[in-house]
Amino acid sequence: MSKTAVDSTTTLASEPKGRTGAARILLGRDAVMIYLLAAFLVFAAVSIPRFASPLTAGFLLLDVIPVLLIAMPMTLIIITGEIDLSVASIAGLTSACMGVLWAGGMDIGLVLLLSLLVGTAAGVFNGFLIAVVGLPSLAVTIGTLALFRGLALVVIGDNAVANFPAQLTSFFTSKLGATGIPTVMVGVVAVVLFFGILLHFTPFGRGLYAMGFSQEAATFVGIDVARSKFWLYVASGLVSAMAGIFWTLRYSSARSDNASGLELAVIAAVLLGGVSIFGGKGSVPGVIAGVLLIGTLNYALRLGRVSDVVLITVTGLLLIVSVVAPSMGAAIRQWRHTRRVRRNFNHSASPVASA
Amino acid sequence: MQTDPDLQGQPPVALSLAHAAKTFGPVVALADGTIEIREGEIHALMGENGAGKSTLVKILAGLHQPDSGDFRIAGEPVSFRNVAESKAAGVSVIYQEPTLFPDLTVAENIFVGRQPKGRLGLISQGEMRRQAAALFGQLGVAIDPGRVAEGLSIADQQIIEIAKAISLDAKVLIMDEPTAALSGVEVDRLFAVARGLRDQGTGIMFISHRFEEVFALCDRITVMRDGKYVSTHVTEDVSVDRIVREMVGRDIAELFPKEAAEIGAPVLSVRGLSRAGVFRDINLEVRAGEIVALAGLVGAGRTEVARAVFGIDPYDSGEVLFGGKPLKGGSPQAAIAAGMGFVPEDRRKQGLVMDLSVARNVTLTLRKRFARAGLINGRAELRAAEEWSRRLQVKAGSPEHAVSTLSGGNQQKVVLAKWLATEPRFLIIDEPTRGIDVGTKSEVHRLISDLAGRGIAILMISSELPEVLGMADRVLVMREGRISAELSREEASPESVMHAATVAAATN
Amino acid sequence: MDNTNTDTRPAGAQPGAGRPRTAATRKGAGGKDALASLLKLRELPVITALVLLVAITYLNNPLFLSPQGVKDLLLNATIMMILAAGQAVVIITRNVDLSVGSILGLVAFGTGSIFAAAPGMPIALVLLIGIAFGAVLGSVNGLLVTLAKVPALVITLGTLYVYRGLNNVWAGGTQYFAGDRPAEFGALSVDTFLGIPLITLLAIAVVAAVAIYMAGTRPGRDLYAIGSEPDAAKLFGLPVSKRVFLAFLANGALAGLAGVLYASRFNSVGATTGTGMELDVVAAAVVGGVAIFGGSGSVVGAAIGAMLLTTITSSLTALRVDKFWQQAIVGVLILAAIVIDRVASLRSAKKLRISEARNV
Amino acid sequence: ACGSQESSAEGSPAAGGGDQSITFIPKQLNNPYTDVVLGGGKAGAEEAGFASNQVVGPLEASASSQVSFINAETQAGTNVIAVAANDPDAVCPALQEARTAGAKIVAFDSDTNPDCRDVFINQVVAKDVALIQVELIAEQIGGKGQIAILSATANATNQNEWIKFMEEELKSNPEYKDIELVAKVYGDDDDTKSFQEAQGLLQAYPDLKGIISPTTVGIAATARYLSQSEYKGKVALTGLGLPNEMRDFVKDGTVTEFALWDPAQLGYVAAFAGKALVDGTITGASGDKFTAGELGERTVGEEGTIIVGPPTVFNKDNIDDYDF
Ligand SMILES: Nc1ncnc2c1ncn2[C@@H]1O[C@H](COP(=O)(O)OP(=O)(O)OP(=O)(O)O)[C@@H](O)[C@H]1O
Ligand SMILES: Nc1ncnc2c1ncn2[C@@H]1O[C@H](COP(=O)(O)OP(=O)(O)OP(=O)(O)O)[C@@H](O)[C@H]1O
Ligand SMILES: [Mg+2]
Ligand SMILES: [Mg+2]
Repeated sequence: MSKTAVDSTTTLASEPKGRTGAARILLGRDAVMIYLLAAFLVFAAVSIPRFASPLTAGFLLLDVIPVLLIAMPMTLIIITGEIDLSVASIAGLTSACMGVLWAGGMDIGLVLLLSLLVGTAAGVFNGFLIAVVGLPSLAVTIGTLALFRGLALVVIGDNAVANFPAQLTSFFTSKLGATGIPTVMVGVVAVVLFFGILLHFTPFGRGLYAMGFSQEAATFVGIDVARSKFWLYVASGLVSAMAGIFWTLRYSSARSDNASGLELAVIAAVLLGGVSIFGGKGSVPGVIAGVLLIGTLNYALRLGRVSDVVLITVTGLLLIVSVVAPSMGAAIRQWRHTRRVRRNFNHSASPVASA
Repeated sequence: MQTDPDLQGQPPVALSLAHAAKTFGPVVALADGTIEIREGEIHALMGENGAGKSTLVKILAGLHQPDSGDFRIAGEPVSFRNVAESKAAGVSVIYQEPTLFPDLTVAENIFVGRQPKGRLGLISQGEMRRQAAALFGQLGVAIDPGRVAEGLSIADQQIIEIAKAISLDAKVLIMDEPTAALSGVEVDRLFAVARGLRDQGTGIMFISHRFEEVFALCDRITVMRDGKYVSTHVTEDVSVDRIVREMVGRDIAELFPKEAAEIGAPVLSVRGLSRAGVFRDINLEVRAGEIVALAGLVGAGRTEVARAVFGIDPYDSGEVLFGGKPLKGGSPQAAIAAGMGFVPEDRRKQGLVMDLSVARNVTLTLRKRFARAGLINGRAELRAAEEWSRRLQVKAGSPEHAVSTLSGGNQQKVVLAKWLATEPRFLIIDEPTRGIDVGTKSEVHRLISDLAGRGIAILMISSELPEVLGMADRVLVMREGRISAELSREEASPESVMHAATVAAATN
Repeated sequence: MDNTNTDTRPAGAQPGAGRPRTAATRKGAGGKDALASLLKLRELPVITALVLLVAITYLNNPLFLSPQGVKDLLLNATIMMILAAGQAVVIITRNVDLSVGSILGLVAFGTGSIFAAAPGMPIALVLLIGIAFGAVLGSVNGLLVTLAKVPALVITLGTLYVYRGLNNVWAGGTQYFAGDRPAEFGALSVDTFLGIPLITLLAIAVVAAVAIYMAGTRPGRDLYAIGSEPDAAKLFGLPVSKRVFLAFLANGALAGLAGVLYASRFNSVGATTGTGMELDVVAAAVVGGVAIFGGSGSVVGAAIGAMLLTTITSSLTALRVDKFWQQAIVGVLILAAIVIDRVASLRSAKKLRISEARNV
Repeated sequence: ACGSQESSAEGSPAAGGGDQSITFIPKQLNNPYTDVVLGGGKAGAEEAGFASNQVVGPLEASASSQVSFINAETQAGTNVIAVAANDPDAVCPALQEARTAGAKIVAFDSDTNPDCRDVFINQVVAKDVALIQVELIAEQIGGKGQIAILSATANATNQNEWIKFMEEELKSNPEYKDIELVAKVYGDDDDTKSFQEAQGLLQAYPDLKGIISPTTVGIAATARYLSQSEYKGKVALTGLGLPNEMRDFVKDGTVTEFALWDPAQLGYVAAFAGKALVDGTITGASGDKFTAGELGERTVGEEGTIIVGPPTVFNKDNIDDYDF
């Protein structure tokens, strides 16, 4: 490497003079979500009786934990331009396995470990079909959505297992002192930090954005597209298993239908959080804001005894507006540009013709 | 063009475009697009790569709306909002890139939107296939009209495009490099068909880089350069040399200053590289400080060779030696680790991640290098990005701006910066100045020359003759997947390169 | 004739030196090809699976194909068939509609409301109203997708929620029961003609009409072209937005029809009718050979896919197989459908490459 | 704050209720049976003197879906939470938390784990419900043949208890020795699913003589299927159903007899039990007594269970006398 043009040490030693890009971050799509969340929190605290209380934090967080957990790998997967619809089924399968293993008299530690392994194996299966065989993720995970849920039914049938160790189940609903924050949030925050750092501060994460925009460009800079995707699905399986375990122990009920339908809620939250379904765009803070916004809305409405009906309608509208608004803006700009150009064109047409 | 006295009193003008302009953001694709096609003539449009021919075609097709200009069909001013309108006005286009529907049958590809109807007003597959077969008969080819288009060779795709266009019975038929992928027999048949159409009064516009074709077929020739109209000639009255001069229009040596550099030991040796159906028995060597140009017509397989060398595509046989050691095939990671870089031809799709910032793009190749304990040091990253942008004089508002906001030339500099930052020993540069304006072009050339001066071995793929002749120490010419000639800087001339690129006899 | 020829590319460029292009490498349409094209039929795997499933079940439990058994099988498939046909139209254009379950629910409840308000309303009119209502809901999807140019997956996920919400707002706790509707309306899903229930006949007619439209008319073929290569479609001058909009509208109309038939067949319609159907419908289309990325597959295939999925349920029960296996089997079927599709396309790609190479 | 107009007019004995509140959380909103129960609950709450009564609940009856509603009620400081549990265990931690915060828990219709509530308002003695259904089916099939059960969800506490009693009775009572219970299937209280389960049963068991469906959604869906099929009049159907939903099927001969208590009374008693708990009149201990409005005095039985009343059997002759 002696003959190369540049001495990298001098390059790296030179003083940074660039902008931090603060403005870009402050006005970005994720930031809007965060402002929206903050605004709604303030509104709820002022207008909904008893909202501003530590109890809220506890209950609300317990409610959003499964979505928040699964949203993390989902964010990364959608950023690469793929999707995973099987997450809730993996959680259900994990729950079913937990129930059967525990009812079978296995040590709880081992039960938890095996359950995580089951989820991971499900992720490996997805990853193999999508990254290695190269099948479309939407179709594959619709298939595994049914398959994993089906396996959950095969494993545990219509039974429910409820007699998990009391210390364990109460740990899962316990709070950190008087803060009202659930103890398990420590673990959740660790997972969130892991994925946040992975996405935003590691070479791997950089690669994911590049892949999302253009797989070809990513290949050209030496990113192993298939391998990255494979690991994302494995991670998704593992985290879905965690969510399944949380679900089981929080409700102290292992059933095959646990967490069913959660996949669409997760995807809605992730998209609302500013992740583009086309891939390439999105951030973990934005997604956290998206998840919390839906969660808070949900909780505030329940506290205000407003029906869930309103909630699902609002969620749907938010989702539509969040994608339609930006492209409507672009479409209007484009239309005005075209109109202007056409006017110019017609204008200039006559003099040229006469020349 | 209206000034040509020979054509006074000739058949009426079928289509005319005057002083059309079209810009894409900072890129001026067309500054003064002017052409006039008469009924019953075949009119060639010639110009270098990037001269704006295809852009002009797309305006005629209604695909692009010009920013200004006068566009008439049969004397009436028109302004098409979309392709359907131009079609309705009798303009039929064969695009440079085939645009087939892979899942539809060949026959259906030809007749989409106007399939023949049978009983009950339903599409008659049989009739459609019969008509398609008849068209193929006219063109003298035997493609099964019932098969799907998926997997057809480029040549067959092109033939289907031609069949599609002539079946439209258009008043004006525009063909953008229809022959680029065709064999001699097919070209001859196409010409016969084109002459037949001309004799029926159709106005035909024909784009090709091959002089012998243009001179054999066309009645008039219009030349474009750098997005501007240059001249129109009656074919009989003009020579190839004159056209070449008008197309290039500048002194090659002045524009592309390759500085002499010390040529060192071989960095890359490729031996007997073959990939079935793509390229065959490629041998080449690039030395430190040397610029080797890979010339040839579009479609000759140059890019494919480069992709295989870099590990993007696999190859069937042969080997790649890098610094004397064999390089693992099929792995860009290995190539990068060894010290290779690749500036691809398609900047937007392959070279850059358009929506990411300049800084991110520059450091994309360096992801691992800035990681401390697995985490990227953002400041060091930004610093490096700025340093490299500065060295290459990238003009960007801020390194945080999306690279899509930059002009083509500056984007290309970002791609170069990205690879230079990896401190490569060998760089493949595919079409270094495609879509770059003339001013920035010479800057990019200076840069490449500079790199060679510092001992980097460079393999440059270029379809622009002046660029090849001006920059290269050695020119390898490819034709149909093989290297057909190796020319030293002294031997290389427009004639010798073109000859090797087009004429079969030159090889063996 | 291997690679002994001078060049390795399919595309010769030199004038004069033509490469032989024998008719042998390109098959013309012939008699033997009828069988070949039957074997290449995308729907073949799903048809085979359906036939096998029915045969095996019948051998084990002859009651499965008793008149009542057949009637039940057909009735079960009816609604899903219509939905899958509609979904196929949308997927063929490289889009997807996740809101069909919600549309069905709204229309089904609307049907209940109509009969509650005007018990004497002619059934044909109710059908038309239901279809129109569905079409309106579908066209909202279509408008958002084509005007705002945002991916259908997101938009229809949004309308999935919004429509469900509207249904809840509208219905609240109200449910309409079979008894609230005229007996003739319910009889549609009881009475048979030649052993086939009337609503199934209606569904078959509709699926056939849609299939003919897709296969035999220009706009229908445009949908395939658009899904196959949207950029080329634009270059070619096809009215892409208009067609895609119509595909969503048609899908909505079909979901509307399914909603009315739902009300005829089942006991109650209310706020939750049709919940969670969306992925089943997409799965049915995929199993039926409709490529998830558009361009290929057929409405008939999707309908048969729907039939297969609904038949599995009955079949497993009739075989007294542990019904817990049912969903897992559905999952395996979907995956098998995708893998078969991929293997087939890889095989044909390889075959083509070899034939091209021989050509050189 | 004080009670609504009607409740003061009724002159409820516990008029000093102040700002006490009760919230009902049914298994699922928009279920006709539930609506009748809640109608009674509302009336009861007003009469008992609650300042506010609310109904909240999930749109789908899954095990975990009730928890966040319980949480919200806990935080809202609701005095009495009346819940019909989808899953006896899943709601437990949340109910415990609510109790810690001072709420009284009344389970109704479907019990929770007994540790997690103060009292459970049961329709009838579980065994009676089971017996009457077995009796009805035995009568309708002439005392012999195969029967099957089509239930709600596999975890529904109430249904499972009845099924357990039915099985025991079929086994132990010599009168039923010729009756064979061949299958138990679950329609999840979903119309479509129940419909298809019924259909599957008949196909899988060609000799089936009768079906018991101890859930209102299930019996209506099964009746709908039978009435449309060749099995109409050949396969007997009984269970628990709402007269309004079953009227047509009884009249057209699909169903001869079925049973149910008055669901409104369930809600009504639940409201008064809640009031008694808040006032301290009862603690939920066995033997506690309170007055349930116009229904008179009720006694808390074993495990905090309060029985509402005997089931009614509906048939062609009396069904028009009822409207719920
Ligand atoms: N075996 C093949 N069958 C069909 N098409 C092929 C085959 N091999 C190459 N092509 C196509 O031929 C075209 C030209 O190939 P390639 O890009 O290598 O040429 P090039 O000389 O680099 O030209 P360019 O100037 O476009 O870079 C490409 O579109 C490629 O996909
Ligand atoms: N959509 C676009 N966006 C930006 N730049 C464009 C676009 N289309 C064309 N250009 C640029 O406009 C210029 C003219 O391109 P055009 O394709 O018309 O050249 P051409 O004469 O057809 O060349 P060739 O002989 O290579 O086909 C090029 O610099 C090209 O990069
Ligand atoms: Mg061009
Ligand atoms: Mg190339």
